Amino acid sequence: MKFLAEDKLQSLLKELANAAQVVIPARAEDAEGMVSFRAWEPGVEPELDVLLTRQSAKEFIFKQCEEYLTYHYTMEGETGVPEEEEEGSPGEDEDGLEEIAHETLRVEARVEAPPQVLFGLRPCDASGLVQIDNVFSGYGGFYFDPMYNARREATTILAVACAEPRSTCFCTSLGGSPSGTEGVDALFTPVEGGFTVEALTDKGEELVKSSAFVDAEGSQEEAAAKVKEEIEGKVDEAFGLEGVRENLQANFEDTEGWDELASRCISCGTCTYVCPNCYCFNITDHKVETSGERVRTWDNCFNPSYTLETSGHNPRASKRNRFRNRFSHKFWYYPEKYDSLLCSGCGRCITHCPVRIDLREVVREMGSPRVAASGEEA
Amino acid sequence: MTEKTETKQSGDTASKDGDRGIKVIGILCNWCSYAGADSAGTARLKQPVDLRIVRTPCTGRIDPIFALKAFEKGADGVLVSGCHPGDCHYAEGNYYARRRLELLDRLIPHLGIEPERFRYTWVSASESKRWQEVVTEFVGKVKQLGPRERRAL
Amino acid sequence: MSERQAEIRELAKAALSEGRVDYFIGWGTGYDNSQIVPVFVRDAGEVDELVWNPLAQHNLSVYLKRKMPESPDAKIGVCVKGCDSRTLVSLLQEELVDPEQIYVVGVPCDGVINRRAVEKEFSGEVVDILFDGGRVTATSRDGESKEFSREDLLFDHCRSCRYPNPLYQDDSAGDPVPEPEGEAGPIWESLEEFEALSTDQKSARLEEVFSTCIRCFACIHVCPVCYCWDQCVCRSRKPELVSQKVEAKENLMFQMIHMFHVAGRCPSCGACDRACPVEIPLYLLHRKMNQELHDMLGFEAGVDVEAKPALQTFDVEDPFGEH
Amino acid sequence: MAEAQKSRLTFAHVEEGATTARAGKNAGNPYLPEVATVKEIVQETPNIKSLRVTFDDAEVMENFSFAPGQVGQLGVFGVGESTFAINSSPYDKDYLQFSVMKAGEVTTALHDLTVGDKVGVRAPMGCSFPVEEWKGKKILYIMGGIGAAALRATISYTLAHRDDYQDITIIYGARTPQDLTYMYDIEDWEAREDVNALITVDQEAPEWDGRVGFVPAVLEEEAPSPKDTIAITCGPPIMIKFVLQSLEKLQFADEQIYTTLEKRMKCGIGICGRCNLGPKYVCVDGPVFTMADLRELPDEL
Repeated sequence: MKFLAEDKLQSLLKELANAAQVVIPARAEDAEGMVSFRAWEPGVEPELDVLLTRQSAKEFIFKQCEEYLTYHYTMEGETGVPEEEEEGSPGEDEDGLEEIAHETLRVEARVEAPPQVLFGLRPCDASGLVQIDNVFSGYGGFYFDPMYNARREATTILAVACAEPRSTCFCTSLGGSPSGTEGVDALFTPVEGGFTVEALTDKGEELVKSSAFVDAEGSQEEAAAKVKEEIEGKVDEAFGLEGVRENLQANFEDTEGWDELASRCISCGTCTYVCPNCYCFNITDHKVETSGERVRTWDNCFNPSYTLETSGHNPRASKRNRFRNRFSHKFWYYPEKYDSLLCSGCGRCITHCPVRIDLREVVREMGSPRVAASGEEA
Repeated sequence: MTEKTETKQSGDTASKDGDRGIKVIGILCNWCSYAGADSAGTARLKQPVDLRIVRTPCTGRIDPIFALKAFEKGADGVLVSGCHPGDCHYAEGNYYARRRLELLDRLIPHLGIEPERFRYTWVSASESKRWQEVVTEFVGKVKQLGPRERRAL
Repeated sequence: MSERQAEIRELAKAALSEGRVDYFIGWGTGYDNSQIVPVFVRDAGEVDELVWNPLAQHNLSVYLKRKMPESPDAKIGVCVKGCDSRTLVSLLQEELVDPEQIYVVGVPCDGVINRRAVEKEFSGEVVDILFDGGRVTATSRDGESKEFSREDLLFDHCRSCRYPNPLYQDDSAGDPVPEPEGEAGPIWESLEEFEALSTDQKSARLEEVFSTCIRCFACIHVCPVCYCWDQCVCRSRKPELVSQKVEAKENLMFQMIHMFHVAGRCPSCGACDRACPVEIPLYLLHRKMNQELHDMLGFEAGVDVEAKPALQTFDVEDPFGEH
Repeated sequence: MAEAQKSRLTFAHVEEGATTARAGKNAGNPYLPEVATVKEIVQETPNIKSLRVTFDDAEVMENFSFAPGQVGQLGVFGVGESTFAINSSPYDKDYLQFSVMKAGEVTTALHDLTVGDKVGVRAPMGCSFPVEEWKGKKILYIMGGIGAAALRATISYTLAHRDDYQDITIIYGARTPQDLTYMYDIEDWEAREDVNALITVDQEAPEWDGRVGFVPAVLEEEAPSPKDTIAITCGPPIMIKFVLQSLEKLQFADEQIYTTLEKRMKCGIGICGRCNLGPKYVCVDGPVFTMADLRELPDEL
């Protein structure tokens, strides 16, 4: 185990920034003072007192908007000299269609993965990335996503153990921990005067070779163990996992129960966008003149066009069905495919929901056997 | 207009080099201002060539968003013109338009766009001379400001 | 305050037990005592879930807009504050809500407080907020307590509120609060700072602010007068007013669609602003728009059920525009 | 499922070609379409065109193969992609055929194409009909309108291996005679002695001397025995609904009934999330399902 003195943090970040983009949680300078992940610059202090950034760090690996393919059409025999057409007569150029018939086309995939270091994310965020990994790197024999994986492989994850969990934290109910190591390359645990640092992967080992680290003393190791134990106890038990998947399946048709839970939902997408695990995306084309790109953007299951079919039919037309899909995906569909849960218990969906829909309540209600008659908790 | 014709025919010389000229979009009602612009052309009245015209059935059809979209797409100026109030082909379309356009006009500077880059006015079919003046003056002002350095919109 | 709460419960109980409504929407306690959430009460025996305190910021008329009622012909009881009642009036003006289908309990209000502002006074999480007259006591999870004056925590729009008493209601939860004295017209404070910027600075500021937008669409979904739902033009591919690309100008363009759509119907209730997970001051934009509408026409949205929204009508003599 | 498959993949695996069903140089990036050229366009009905396309890369064309029932993502760059069944015969090495009904943005763009235009193709995708398992059985195709596109490759396959199957019956209906696709196939089916082709239209029409009546009615009239029979149906939802009722009446078991589904799709490779039916994705776990499969899944079709 290593130790990083508090006053060595800036020099470590500076050193890392020589070879990679370094991303840290930082407080915005404006009045709102929102804490979010952003690129480190000399002098910017990581904000580690605030437990959770507004959004998770997933956008640095699974970008909200990614142009992954470009294309360019050229006309056969085109010289690149634009025709001098008369302008301002939009009604009269209907017959342009035939001219475009025989074009040539150049298509290029774009995979961008500059090296980066994510410092200061919490174990729940790191664990969220592991769940997304399953989906994007072909767990169970599915497909491999080159854009995501390239960025994932180029990223080093330095997590900082939580100091003071919130009441909305429930990582321990999902098998995680405020000092969890899933998906983490090196774990920093705050102790007196700095952090103890455990390298957990090859990338982590590489990191701790830096001269900023010294070997941890026995007392520091003990202190770290104590910190971990203490914070673990501060996370409330939100629900038991046993039977949740089966009960969600059994309660799928309990429309009354789902309606009741969803009644105050306004059907926006905040919960999915702040979630470190949600990964659904949309693909759209954008073309200007003869060139364009194919873009992948975050999507969410509350978006009406997520499932809307061309015929006008929408398999999930109602708010209730969209709502039900989100929780069923996390605790039933995903587990069935990937043998783990699509939730790491950060609680962001609860605290950022404009009407405070509580995931824990939904799981408690619909993840338990429902009494047909009353449906109410005793 | 289909996707394709749009693609092929929006190719303008100006956008392809860095030292571009200015792009001014005119959104005109079919019955008065478009006809006014047409008759100015027929009368061979000299007018700036930087204006690209979008013809709409009536200013009442114009959503303020059309103008903002033009700015977002890189226009340096947007000129909206229709029938004089009281002369609308559809009786009252331009009365509705007047409120919307006035609101837009007042908000334009707060959206980070110089007020001189937007104007709404009325030109009738017979006012080819007035059209010439309006467009010359407007384009002249936009030219003075030069290409817009885009930030937010 | 607790008197009003008792009134709300009484009125809800009567409406539910007499079968005048299928469900009643009010405010209730969320997952802890510092959180107020919208609650749907379906049984007269459960009216004790209803709560009234200065954290009741949600504009519940959002649940009356098109497609939001769970069953289209349900009879709904709903609580509105003064500001909320104005969005309800806007919906009634457009005949988007059938007055026969709703039972409106007006709740006179002397201002709601900004919970985010409270949270920012602590390093830890606030889990309890108590009210005692003008005093607010907030306690964090680690046991730290702080006292505030309610006045200091009010939302901007509450400070300048001119309609503390609902403008549309079937019954009132208690006596009206005193109407504000002084100027007759609306007050537009807090816009000056932005207005004072140069065009260029405004553009830079908008770019900065809108680059944080994550396009979760909470602002439009929580807006009572933004009701196109699945048909919103911002999701359309043809015409494509906003693309899927997430960048400042697209995000601002999306917000402009919202703003112009609600122009003349938005009373600046601030719901969009409060819902925004990245704290974009949307409310200021909407207030600016309303200020201009007021200057143009002396118009205020959502004050008169019989009136038409400003942009859905005209006056031949409108005093602007070239001639 | 083998343990090895359960774990996550890395770039190294992909370079070995472990992940993608797609052939050629673009293996490894399942999002990158192969560029193909439209070689021929067949106007099947007033609103359905069949596009016959070939990959521009000769090696890809040479190595391309698919199983009957599999689909592909066909797209126009600048507009987008949509999922279509590959409906050329699996033995046809000259081209891939997709039939497109004009409905939305992408299909309109596909209809606007002319011979020589470029398209993007990601194929094959999804699972296929278990035509091997069906050997020795009677095959009953029940299709309506554009639904024929999803079964055409399978019909071709079973006809190419005619001796492996017992009776083959094709019930195909459309609203009007003009809406019947693949007239060239129909002529062939009707000419063959070893195929029982029942072609029907919903209403009497001028110059139509064939059968008149809805597909489920024709099915009940024909009353095929469920013994040793596989029924495969595809068509508009309303037709499927009544066909299933008729099959139940005829005492077909759920395991004997196959269908192929469609949903809104984007990635086509089981990642983007939207085409789920409970825990199954139509794009990778489907599009082919038995009725028995579907009964196990949440009803969100």
